[in-house]
Amino acid sequence: MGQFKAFAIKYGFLIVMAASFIGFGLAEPAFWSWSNMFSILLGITIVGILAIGVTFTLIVDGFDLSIGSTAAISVMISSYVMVVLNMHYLVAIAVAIALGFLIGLTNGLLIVKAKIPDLLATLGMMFLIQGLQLIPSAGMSIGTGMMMSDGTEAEGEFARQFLYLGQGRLFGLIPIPVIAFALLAVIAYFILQYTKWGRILYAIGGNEKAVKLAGVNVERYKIAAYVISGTVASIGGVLLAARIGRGDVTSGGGLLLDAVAAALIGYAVMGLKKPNALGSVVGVIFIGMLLNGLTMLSLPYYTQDFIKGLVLVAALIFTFGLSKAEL
Amino acid sequence: MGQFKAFAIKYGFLIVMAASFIGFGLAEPAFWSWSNMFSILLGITIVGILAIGVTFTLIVDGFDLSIGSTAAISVMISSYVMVVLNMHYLVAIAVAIALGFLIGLTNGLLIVKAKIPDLLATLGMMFLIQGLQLIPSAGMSIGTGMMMSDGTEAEGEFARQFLYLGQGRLFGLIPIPVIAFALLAVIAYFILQYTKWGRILYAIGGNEKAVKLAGVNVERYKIAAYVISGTVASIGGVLLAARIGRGDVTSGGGLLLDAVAAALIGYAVMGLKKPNALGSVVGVIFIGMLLNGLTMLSLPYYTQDFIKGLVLVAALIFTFGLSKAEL
Amino acid sequence: AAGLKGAPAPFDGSKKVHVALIRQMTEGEFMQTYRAGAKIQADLMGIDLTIFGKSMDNQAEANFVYQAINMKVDGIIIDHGLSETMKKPAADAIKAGIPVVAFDVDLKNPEIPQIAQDDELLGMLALKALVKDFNGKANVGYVSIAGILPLDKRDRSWQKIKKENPGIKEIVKTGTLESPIAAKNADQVKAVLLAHPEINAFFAPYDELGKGVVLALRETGRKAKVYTADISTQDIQEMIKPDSPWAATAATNPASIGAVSVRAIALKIAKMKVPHEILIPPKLFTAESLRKEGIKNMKQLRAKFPKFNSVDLLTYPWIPVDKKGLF
Amino acid sequence: MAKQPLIRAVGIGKSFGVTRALDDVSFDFYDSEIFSIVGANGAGKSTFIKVLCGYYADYEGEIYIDDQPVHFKSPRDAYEAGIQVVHQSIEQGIVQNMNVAENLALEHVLSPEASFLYHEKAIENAAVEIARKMGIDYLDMRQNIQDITQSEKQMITIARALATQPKLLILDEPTSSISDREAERLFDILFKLRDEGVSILYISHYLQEIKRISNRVGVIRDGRYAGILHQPLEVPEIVKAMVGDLAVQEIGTQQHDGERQLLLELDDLIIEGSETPLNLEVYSGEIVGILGLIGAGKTELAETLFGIRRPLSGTVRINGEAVAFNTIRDAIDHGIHMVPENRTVNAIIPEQSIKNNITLPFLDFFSRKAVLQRSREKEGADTMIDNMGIKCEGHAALIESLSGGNQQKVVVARWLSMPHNIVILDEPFQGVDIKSRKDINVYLRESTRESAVVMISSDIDELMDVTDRIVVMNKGAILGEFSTSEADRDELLSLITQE
Ligand SMILES: Nc1ncnc2c1ncn2[C@@H]1O[C@H](COP(=O)(O)OP(=O)(O)OP(=O)(O)O)[C@@H](O)[C@H]1O
Ligand SMILES: Nc1ncnc2c1ncn2[C@@H]1O[C@H](COP(=O)(O)OP(=O)(O)OP(=O)(O)O)[C@@H](O)[C@H]1O
Ligand SMILES: [Mg+2]
Ligand SMILES: [Mg+2]
Repeated sequence: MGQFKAFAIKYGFLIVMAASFIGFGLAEPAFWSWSNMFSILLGITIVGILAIGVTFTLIVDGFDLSIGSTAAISVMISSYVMVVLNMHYLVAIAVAIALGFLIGLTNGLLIVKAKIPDLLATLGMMFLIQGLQLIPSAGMSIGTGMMMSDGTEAEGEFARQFLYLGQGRLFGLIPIPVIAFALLAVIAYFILQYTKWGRILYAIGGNEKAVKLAGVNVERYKIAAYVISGTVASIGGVLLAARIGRGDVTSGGGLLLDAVAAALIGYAVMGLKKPNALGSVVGVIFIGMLLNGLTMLSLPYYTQDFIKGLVLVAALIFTFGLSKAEL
Repeated sequence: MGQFKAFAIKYGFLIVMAASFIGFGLAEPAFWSWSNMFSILLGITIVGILAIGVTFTLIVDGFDLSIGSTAAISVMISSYVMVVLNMHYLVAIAVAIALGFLIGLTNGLLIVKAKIPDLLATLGMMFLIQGLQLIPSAGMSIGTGMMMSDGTEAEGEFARQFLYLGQGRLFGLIPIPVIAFALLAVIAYFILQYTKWGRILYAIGGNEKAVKLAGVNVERYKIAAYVISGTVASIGGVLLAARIGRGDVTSGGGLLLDAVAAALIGYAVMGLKKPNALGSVVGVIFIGMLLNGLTMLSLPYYTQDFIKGLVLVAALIFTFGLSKAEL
Repeated sequence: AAGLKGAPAPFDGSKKVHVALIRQMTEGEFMQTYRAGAKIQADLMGIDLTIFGKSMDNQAEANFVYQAINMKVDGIIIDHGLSETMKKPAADAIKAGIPVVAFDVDLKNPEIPQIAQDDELLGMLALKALVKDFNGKANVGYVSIAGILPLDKRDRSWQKIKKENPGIKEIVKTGTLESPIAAKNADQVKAVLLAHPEINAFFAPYDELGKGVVLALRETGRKAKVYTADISTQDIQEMIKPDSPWAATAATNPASIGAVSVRAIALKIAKMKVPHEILIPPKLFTAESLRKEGIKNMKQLRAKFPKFNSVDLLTYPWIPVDKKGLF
Repeated sequence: MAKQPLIRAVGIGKSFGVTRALDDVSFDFYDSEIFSIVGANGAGKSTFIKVLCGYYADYEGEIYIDDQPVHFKSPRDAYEAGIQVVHQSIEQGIVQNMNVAENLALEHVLSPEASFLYHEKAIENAAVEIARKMGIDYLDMRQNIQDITQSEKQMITIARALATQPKLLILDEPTSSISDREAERLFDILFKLRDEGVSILYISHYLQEIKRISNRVGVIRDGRYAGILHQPLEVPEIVKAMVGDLAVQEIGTQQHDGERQLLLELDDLIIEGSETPLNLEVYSGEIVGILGLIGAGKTELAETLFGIRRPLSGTVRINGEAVAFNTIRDAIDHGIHMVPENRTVNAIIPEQSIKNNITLPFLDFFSRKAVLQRSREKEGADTMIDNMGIKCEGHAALIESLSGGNQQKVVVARWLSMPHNIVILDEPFQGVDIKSRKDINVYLRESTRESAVVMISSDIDELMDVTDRIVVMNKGAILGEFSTSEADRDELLSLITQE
């Protein structure tokens, strides 16, 4: 009995996921095609990358509300460097990622040095960069041939190689962003699971003071968590820019909540009830699969959010509600 | 020295606020007009009401991510009842508020009984009702004379009295929603500051276990906090519906983050570093004033988010960074 | 101020004229170009133009009107919005003696000139091209969102076309405004394509949605023709690619609408006669015609189609027009 | 006629997953008596109390009050039945965001009968009244609770429980973080309450206390009832009932076979908040005790040696080399290890395994190029579990699932697991049972050859048990040094309490 429960908590989510996978495929065989698998993965890439980043901050018992806008400003700045400043695409990428690094560093310093609560600090940062991203282009989206405020048109354009990062495919099948996502996921999983850094990050989340008294430079680790979150978010932003081929001012919008949702669902994936890289990745794939499958079944688009929420809540009740009795 | 610092922490925010108030007025005398004061207040009403609700959940060390979508579904359902079902506006209000109550209750039960972490439970709920609100009208906005899916036109309309709630003014000057906001703020402040309930809620936030061991039915209070949050959010939604006169599907959008921002800024207002009703209200007024003033000074709209973030971060560093040294 | 030669008061230099442009949406290329047009026209006429906008926040838009009244501006342009929400603030502005013109929102007030792009016609032009290309028989994927006023108007044309052409079938309807719009819509369309291989045409009456469809087609390698509304340099570049699925788009020149809006308010301020209804006619562009004319960007497009480019409505000898040829 | 029990607990059982924490335990409680429960760490004492006070609604067995069966579903039920508890962990009794007055008068603030409106003045008055009984009315009622000391917090939780005039008052290790003087005051009050008819259930690992104040002593062993002892009570008898015959293993004294090396030397060290220079020498192979009341500045000294604080002046020498630590890591690198006081706050990583808790400071040692070598970690952890006799299901068990004493052993094991010069143990025996204490002492003695131990405590007996030398601290100054074998208990006592 207790064993069954333990099994259900540990694998319940994965079983539901497998069941939906089979269900969708039976209802609509095209669901199972390779190309659909990759299109699901491509669809979740950006959110997935952000979810990986936010996992690090969740692990140290923090939170990063600024990831969505960090990705957005990274979209804008890389577009700006290429289109308006007419510079090399590698410069664009470097500038965007450096900016993400800096944002993460600032978050970390605000939280660790100025002792501002994480939610507060990253919320402030979120507004700050949400505003900042609009300034270079005076609030306009940046596209090839964009009209600048002086009425002339911008001369630069999105480099082919840059666009390849978002739109290219390996062997004509595997989208490049998916490869980047997979790489990041593996690295994150490895760090968190197999290195002392991961161990220490989790320990900090458990009892920061005890870790400090064990001789660890806790501040540095916490800052590192935010730096990782910011940097990873900006990588997501670069890929997003490459994917849509445009510095779209609205790009950040839904990313934050979706990424957080994925990371939080991750708590339930293996019944660990704590942030973990595998969970975050599986969580984001689950959402992507669900939306893809439901769209295929022609469920009206306006019922999808509802079903997404329903499945989410059900999974949660299952995982947390079941294990409750054990406390 | 220490005394000066304590003073700065306690009143620093208010001083900055007063300074901006004076500054804006000097730069643009129209800023100081009564009608502008009320237009600032009117602008922040809905967000302010939501911020009051979320303050209750923050106090019990919880979080309610679903307030924005609760307000949104309340907009939709009250419009639906009036326009599509052609029922009395009081019924519409009652249904909307009852729904908000129910959502809050469900959140509370998920968190307290199923032991789902607050962020997780309310995020799920957020998606759920974000989807749910679209279903009655098949994803369409609900307006007087709207075309229904069977090709006929809806017969009901927004009652004049209902619209008065959002658009009317007392003595031709004080907007009705502002009065509602003020009322709710006073009630919340009173409850939190002067009643036993307030103490208990704060105590739960401080040490749930201790309060439980002191014989308090902690579960009931925590559920109550979410019920208050949901109900208050739905009141906000009703006023929003009355204000825009239409069941607009996009209405919930920015409410969540703005309300949370206000409540978090509230931590700093009196240097309390904890959620409090007065702080939330002042926080929301501060944001409103800032945006109003900046617009008057013709700062481009796209720089406003940036400045908002900058001031927020500065205020935070001031409050938290200063007091750090004292620990 | 120097004043304009031969201009009526106050444009004769007797007073610096201050106009508020109050917007519902601030993002997307259409909105940006509209803004650029309005700004240039205002500059040319020595008008001080303050732009108010908070993306898709209807009640904020209403608040901005009151703020503009408090600032005692000389005229107000209301750009999009919900008529239910905006008609009272607009009426209040008129009551306060401030003239108002409206673009794409019906403020139901005889004193407010209504500028509109003919959305029904816009949809109709694109659809007529679709019907012609497919000889009245096509399986159409419809990508749109209900509840957005211009899209609802374009939807009327779609309903009409379906009724008139039994060979035109709506296979499925999707669409989302979640950002990043193009990427999110691409995800949906890819799922739809797998489930409904019979689709051979898409109607996406908003170019941001259309970009999502084109992205999906490119990423899946599927063939179908896409019909949209609106045009921009990026759209053009997408359309003129060899094998581009993007067949045709119907558009007006947003810059010239912006300019017309400013001219209209200026005439109202000068107490001159302005017709109550000002309709901006759209024009259809097919990929074929663009390629044939060798058009690569908006600049060339404007040069090639002067009728499309400059709408010579509300022009007077004393009103300077853009020399750089933006409208 | 025999006296009727006030409360009877019959056949109480409770499991946590596979752990059977309590099994068929029955005790009767009479009015006007102090009944103590003793048992080794993890015996189930706290669990028994939590059943009795309604914290665990889900248990086996029956509870009768005045012969009426009751089943408590929440602390509220027990509270209303007249059962009051001071729990083992102070953190469970203190509400962080309330001030001193509110914490003292918590019941007044929270009870359903409390007036709907919150009267700050009335609460403060009530709080002063409550504080007066315990003699802590010198506290500033409006002070932030975070700003008072651990012992004052403990006094507050006790005062609060006393104030409600319960039928049954339960105290779970109330003296583990208060001074002797405060303990005396507590006992006086307990005696007074007992004479007024209250039934008192008392739990402590200080067997001297038990012997002094109890009317009867109940024993729990491995979750089972193991008898009741009556007066006259003797400590050896209690120990025997608790843990069986303690292996007559001599802890032994200092090994003099090697050459004594001067490991640590304090030379006119002045610590923040004090003006008195401190001088101290610690040699290899010895266990030095630092004795002093709470507030004597012992923890400050330890924290200075461990690189948490910086001294104002003076020199610290390790192996003859002057050192100045900027970080804790510096101290560790110089072979200084420290077991901090208050393990829950300062040492334990909940939700992590025993293994992870032990290896935490030495992950560099257990990894190669940052990649953890788990098998080596496991080996290391297993060795320490063995050496220290930690009662657990293996190194993978979560530390939270251990009893308090065993958690403490894990924390001690953490710092003994690696070679060091000096290990400082700050109040290492809070809540540790006599057997575990002995286990730890034996292990300390065995492992102290090249290295040395500095043990900080406010309990004379603890230090007398194991140390070679006792250094007395009072108000930040070192008042004297005694060889343990020659030390006189009364002299020590008078030194530490001297004003
Ligand atoms: N929440 C829990 N989950 C799992 N096991 C628990 C839990 N609480 C207690 N236990 C186990 O129950 C047993 C009894 O623990 P309890 O805390 O009652 O011991 P105790 O006698 O109070 O010990 P100590 O003197 O160390 O405080 C121990 O084996 C402990 O590991
Ligand atoms: N010499 C002193 N005079 C007055 N207050 C002191 C002195 N030393 C320490 N204190 C204060 O007493 C409190 C307890 O100090 P600390 O924890 O160092 O005492 P301790 O001797 O280690 O006692 P214990 O560890 O037994 O609690 C702290 O608030 C500390 O600032
Ligand atoms: Mg115990
Ligand atoms: Mg101490």
